[in-house]
Amino acid sequence: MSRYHLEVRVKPRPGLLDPQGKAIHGALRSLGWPEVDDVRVGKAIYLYVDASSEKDAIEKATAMCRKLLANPVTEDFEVALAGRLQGARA
Amino acid sequence: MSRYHLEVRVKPRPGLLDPQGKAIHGALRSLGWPEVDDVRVGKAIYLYVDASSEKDAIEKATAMCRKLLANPVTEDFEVALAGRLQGARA
Amino acid sequence: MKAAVISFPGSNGDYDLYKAVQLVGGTPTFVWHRDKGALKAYEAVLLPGGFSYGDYLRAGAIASLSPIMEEVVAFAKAGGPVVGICNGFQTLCEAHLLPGALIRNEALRFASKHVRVRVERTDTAFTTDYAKGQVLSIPIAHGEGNYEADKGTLERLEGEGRVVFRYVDAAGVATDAANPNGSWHNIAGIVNEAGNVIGMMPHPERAMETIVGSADGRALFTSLVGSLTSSLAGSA
Amino acid sequence: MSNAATPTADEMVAPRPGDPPITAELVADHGLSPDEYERIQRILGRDATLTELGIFSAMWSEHCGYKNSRRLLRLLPTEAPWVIQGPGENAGVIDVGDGWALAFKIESHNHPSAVEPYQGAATGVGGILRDVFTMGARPVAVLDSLRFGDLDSPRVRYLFGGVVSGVGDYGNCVGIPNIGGEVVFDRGYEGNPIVNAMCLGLMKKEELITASATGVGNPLMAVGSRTGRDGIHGATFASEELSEGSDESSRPQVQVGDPFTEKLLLEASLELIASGALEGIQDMGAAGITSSASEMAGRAGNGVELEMKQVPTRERGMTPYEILLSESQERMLVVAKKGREDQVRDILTKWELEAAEIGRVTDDGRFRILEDGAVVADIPVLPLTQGCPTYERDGVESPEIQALRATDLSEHLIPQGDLTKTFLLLLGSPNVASKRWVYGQYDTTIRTSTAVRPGGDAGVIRIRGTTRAVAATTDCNGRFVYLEPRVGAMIALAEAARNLVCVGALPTAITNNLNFGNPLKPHIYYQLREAVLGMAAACEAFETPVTGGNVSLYNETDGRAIYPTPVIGMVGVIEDVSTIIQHAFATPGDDIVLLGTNTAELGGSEYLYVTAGLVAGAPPAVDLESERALQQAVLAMIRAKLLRSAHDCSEGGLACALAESALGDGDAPLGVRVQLDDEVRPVGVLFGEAQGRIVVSCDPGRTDEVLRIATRYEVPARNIGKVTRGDEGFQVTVRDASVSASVAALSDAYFGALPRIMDAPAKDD
Ligand SMILES: Nc1ncnc2c1ncn2[C@@H]1O[C@H](COP(=O)(O)OP(=O)(O)O)[C@@H](O)[C@H]1O
Ligand SMILES: [Mg+2]
Repeated sequence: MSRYHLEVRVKPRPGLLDPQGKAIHGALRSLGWPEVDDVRVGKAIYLYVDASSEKDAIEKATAMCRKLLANPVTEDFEVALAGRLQGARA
Repeated sequence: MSRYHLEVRVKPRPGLLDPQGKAIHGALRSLGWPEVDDVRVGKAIYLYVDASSEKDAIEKATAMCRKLLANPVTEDFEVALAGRLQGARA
Repeated sequence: MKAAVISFPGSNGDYDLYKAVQLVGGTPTFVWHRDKGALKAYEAVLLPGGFSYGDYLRAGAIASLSPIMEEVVAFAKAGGPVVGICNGFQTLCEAHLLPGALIRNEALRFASKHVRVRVERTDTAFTTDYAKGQVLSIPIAHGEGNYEADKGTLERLEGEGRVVFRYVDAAGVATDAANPNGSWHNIAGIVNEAGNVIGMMPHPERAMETIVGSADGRALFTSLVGSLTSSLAGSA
Repeated sequence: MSNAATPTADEMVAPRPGDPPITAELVADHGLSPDEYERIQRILGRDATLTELGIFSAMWSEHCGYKNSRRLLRLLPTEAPWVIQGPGENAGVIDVGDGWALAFKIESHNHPSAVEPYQGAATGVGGILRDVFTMGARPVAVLDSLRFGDLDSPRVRYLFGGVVSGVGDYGNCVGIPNIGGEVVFDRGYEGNPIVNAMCLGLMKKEELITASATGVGNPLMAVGSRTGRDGIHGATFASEELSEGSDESSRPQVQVGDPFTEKLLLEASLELIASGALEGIQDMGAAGITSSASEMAGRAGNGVELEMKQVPTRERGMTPYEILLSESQERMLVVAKKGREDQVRDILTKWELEAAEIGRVTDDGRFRILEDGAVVADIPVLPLTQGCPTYERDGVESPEIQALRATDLSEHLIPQGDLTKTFLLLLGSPNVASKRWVYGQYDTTIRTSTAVRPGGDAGVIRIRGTTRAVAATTDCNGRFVYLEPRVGAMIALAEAARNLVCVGALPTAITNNLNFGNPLKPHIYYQLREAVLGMAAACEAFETPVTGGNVSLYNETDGRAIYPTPVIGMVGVIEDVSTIIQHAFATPGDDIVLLGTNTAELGGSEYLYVTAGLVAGAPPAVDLESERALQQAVLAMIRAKLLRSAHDCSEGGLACALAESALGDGDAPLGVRVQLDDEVRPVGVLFGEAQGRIVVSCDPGRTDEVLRIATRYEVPARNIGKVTRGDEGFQVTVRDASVSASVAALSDAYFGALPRIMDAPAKDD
């Protein structure tokens, strides 16, 4: 068994109202970024899981999403091994 | 100018209590996943931005994080071009 | 009426619900979410407002997977009356006893005030003591009461007349200004297909006595008591 | 340290490997003076270890040790037959009749809120709730008293918005209604917001429990959240001035609140107290385990011994220093009765909380800390908890403020342009305007006992099963205190008392929060002393003893102090809930009666701030005896059920008070027709903030009786006009000058002001 660091992203389904995304979009535009076209806000959930393999870890996390982490009525999800994103950091 | 799809992740700073993560951790364990070691919850913000280059897009998003999207006192952030994560999807 | 008031960790409206049942002559009992085989003895099941599990992740999500919810589902499937108020409504949606979801209020702020809601139906077990079209003053207090569902579900709800309460203005009109949270079609409360499970965001249990500002919620509880009595009489 | 007293050999307590030597710098970094450190050396008979230095620095901070305020606080009256618990416990307790007791207390979270407004305010509410439920009382209401800079700054809007959602989210989640508070905007608070939260809790008298570690051998248990590295040194931090760049360095000191855990702790604590398995219980607030354990030991005259390895931590490798000083939220320390540990554990398990036995009560009067059995700190309890040096300083009034007070304001009595325009400007100024934008985010109806919600003069909570209710308000006009501290403090009490009597409550007791600048500066110390003296005098006059409070000093940025702001949290008792009235006019045709006297005083008024940007002049005169008479007269009228409404005149003066009564909660506004013939300049009559005035309304058939009662109490009173229908408009005339506007214009100014500012899209100005 090893410890895997997974990342789950939960995102409002396309077409569904995203009040938070809308508000942030408005705020960014009035702060001087008219080039922002659209904003959607979801969740990033980081899981530290003991599993026998990468595949096993991802399967487990997927099951957790189906059961709890995402609401199929309003949200889509993705699961992956966590890695540093390419790009800038704080 | 092209349209870039960016992804920002905002995560509670290490050492700070993450009550959401704690509650989700507890729920996952009692739902039959004792192998979950820890859970942290952040935000995933998806931005669609017009920019002259990838670099320009990322710089803009980084500035947005500094100004609005992340709270430097409690959160760290990462910015990247959005790509599909490797792994399972809903 | 023997009513089970379910308490989840973080429920805080359970006490008010308990008092409301007592005020209309019913017999309430607190049932802890871990209690097993607890619901058999009751005629009605009430899910209170509050912040079950802090409403962390999504309002009502963790509570919907609590041990007691399997029994609530069975109770509802067997036709027993189930009332979910505020967090209880959110929990019923998460448990798929009611369709749709309650997302963040459009203004992104917690909304606490007395609102007006119009009674759309009086033929449910929960509304017989109201008049159709009656406008009630009832408090809301929620951050996630914005009712959303996919288009098909929404059309079905309206088509089947399953919207029980709607936010309206003083004149009884469902305007945008009277909508406190952005809910689709000003929806404040709905029932399931069978009509025995109701979910609503406003708090009738907080509108039981004029000293606290309104007694307009009382009829919801008297309706429930009345319909249980008449259905007992019917089956006898 | 070079000037150390010769250490007596005490091999038992050795520095931990890696601890830095105690140097003058390290001592200074801990906020202790060289003299204070010498005193510590004398107490220990040797040098302190780092762990011990941390413990002393926390306990001898202003926050825990009241170095600069204790001697002044002794001047406050604290006794009355109805006081069950005065200052010194987690919260004060008074008898409110029919076997019920009310626990209440106010507390500040100014510095944390300046750094992180949402979490700072949220954890402030969390702390004050714990102070109340650890007395055995169930929290039934919260109030919040807030001060910010002017709203034209984006930073201020950010702080204000964050604080309000922090206060709201926390209280809403735990399920405690908010019943009132205040919000003030003035450049005097730029950079140093004030966030004070007050909580009221009810209990049966016999349910009272105190925080003391009695019973040698009894186990101490840590309950609730795990201990993390957050907020370490918060207590010292709360007592230091903020300076440029403190945003950076204070980052790790932010604590995150978990209201869900708090709700579980609340239920578990009340169940534990009811079970009888506890000797004592205390919140781990400022200075965490250190203050809770040592104070509980101190109150019982006992000692405690704690093993750091037993404390559940959130992170690995925490040192005793970190564990002892952590201010992680939602933790409690309980002293269980020996043999009943399992019962305690069962109750906590039911509420899904952790409990760990971390030590025991000893008989040697020492505060002893072990790490894996090795003693890392060993301090006599009483010198630690009560031996904090206290200082009485020289206070001298600043000449600038003297000059400011002497400012001649007579030119401001001449209206600048149209009176009605000025009136609407004033009614829509953020200080006068409706705070619905604020309390609309607070649950006010949960627990179904709120008889008067925010928006009026005072909040009211009924006591189920009785005809009684308790009322509460927070008040302080910092401008008045700034201009003349003693008078300003008396006004704060007078206003609080007026607010209570306006709903029909008898003022009964107060808690207070002294928010001041750096007391080492003579002009600040002067403000502090004068304010305390004013408070003491008014408490005596109104028979409202002080049962507790909180001191927040060093509220300064770059050497500039806030206005001295002694916030008064006053509670009152209503014997018959059927007599409760509110501030809104009820029926067209009712008479409007003014109690009290209009004057030409404009010092420190909102009118002056809005029209001239000035904070100057002498605050309005206050006469404690006539205030007392006014309170008694209004109570007599309300008890005789003669009144339909009552509302006191405060910010914005008589004109704004009349408008507020006309508008009510905005649902069904009424009009007003008032005619005044005072021989005082109209600006003074309309907008002056003369004290001792209350506007009441009554059925015309009752007016004579109302006036007779006023005469009996020697309160000036006269019928000044009528309540009219909303469509008849608002008109107030003073001799030949008048303000007149439609009710819609009033409503837009009053209710629209804050939403217009706060809901506008963010702009980078
Ligand atoms: N921060 C707040 N939280 C809750 N209620 C508030 C707050 N600020 C103001 N209010 C409500 O608005 C009312 C009016 O406020 P204020 O003008 O300060 O009243 P007063 O002058 O009577 O003290 C208060 O009595 C209170 O009920
Ligand atoms: Mg008032």
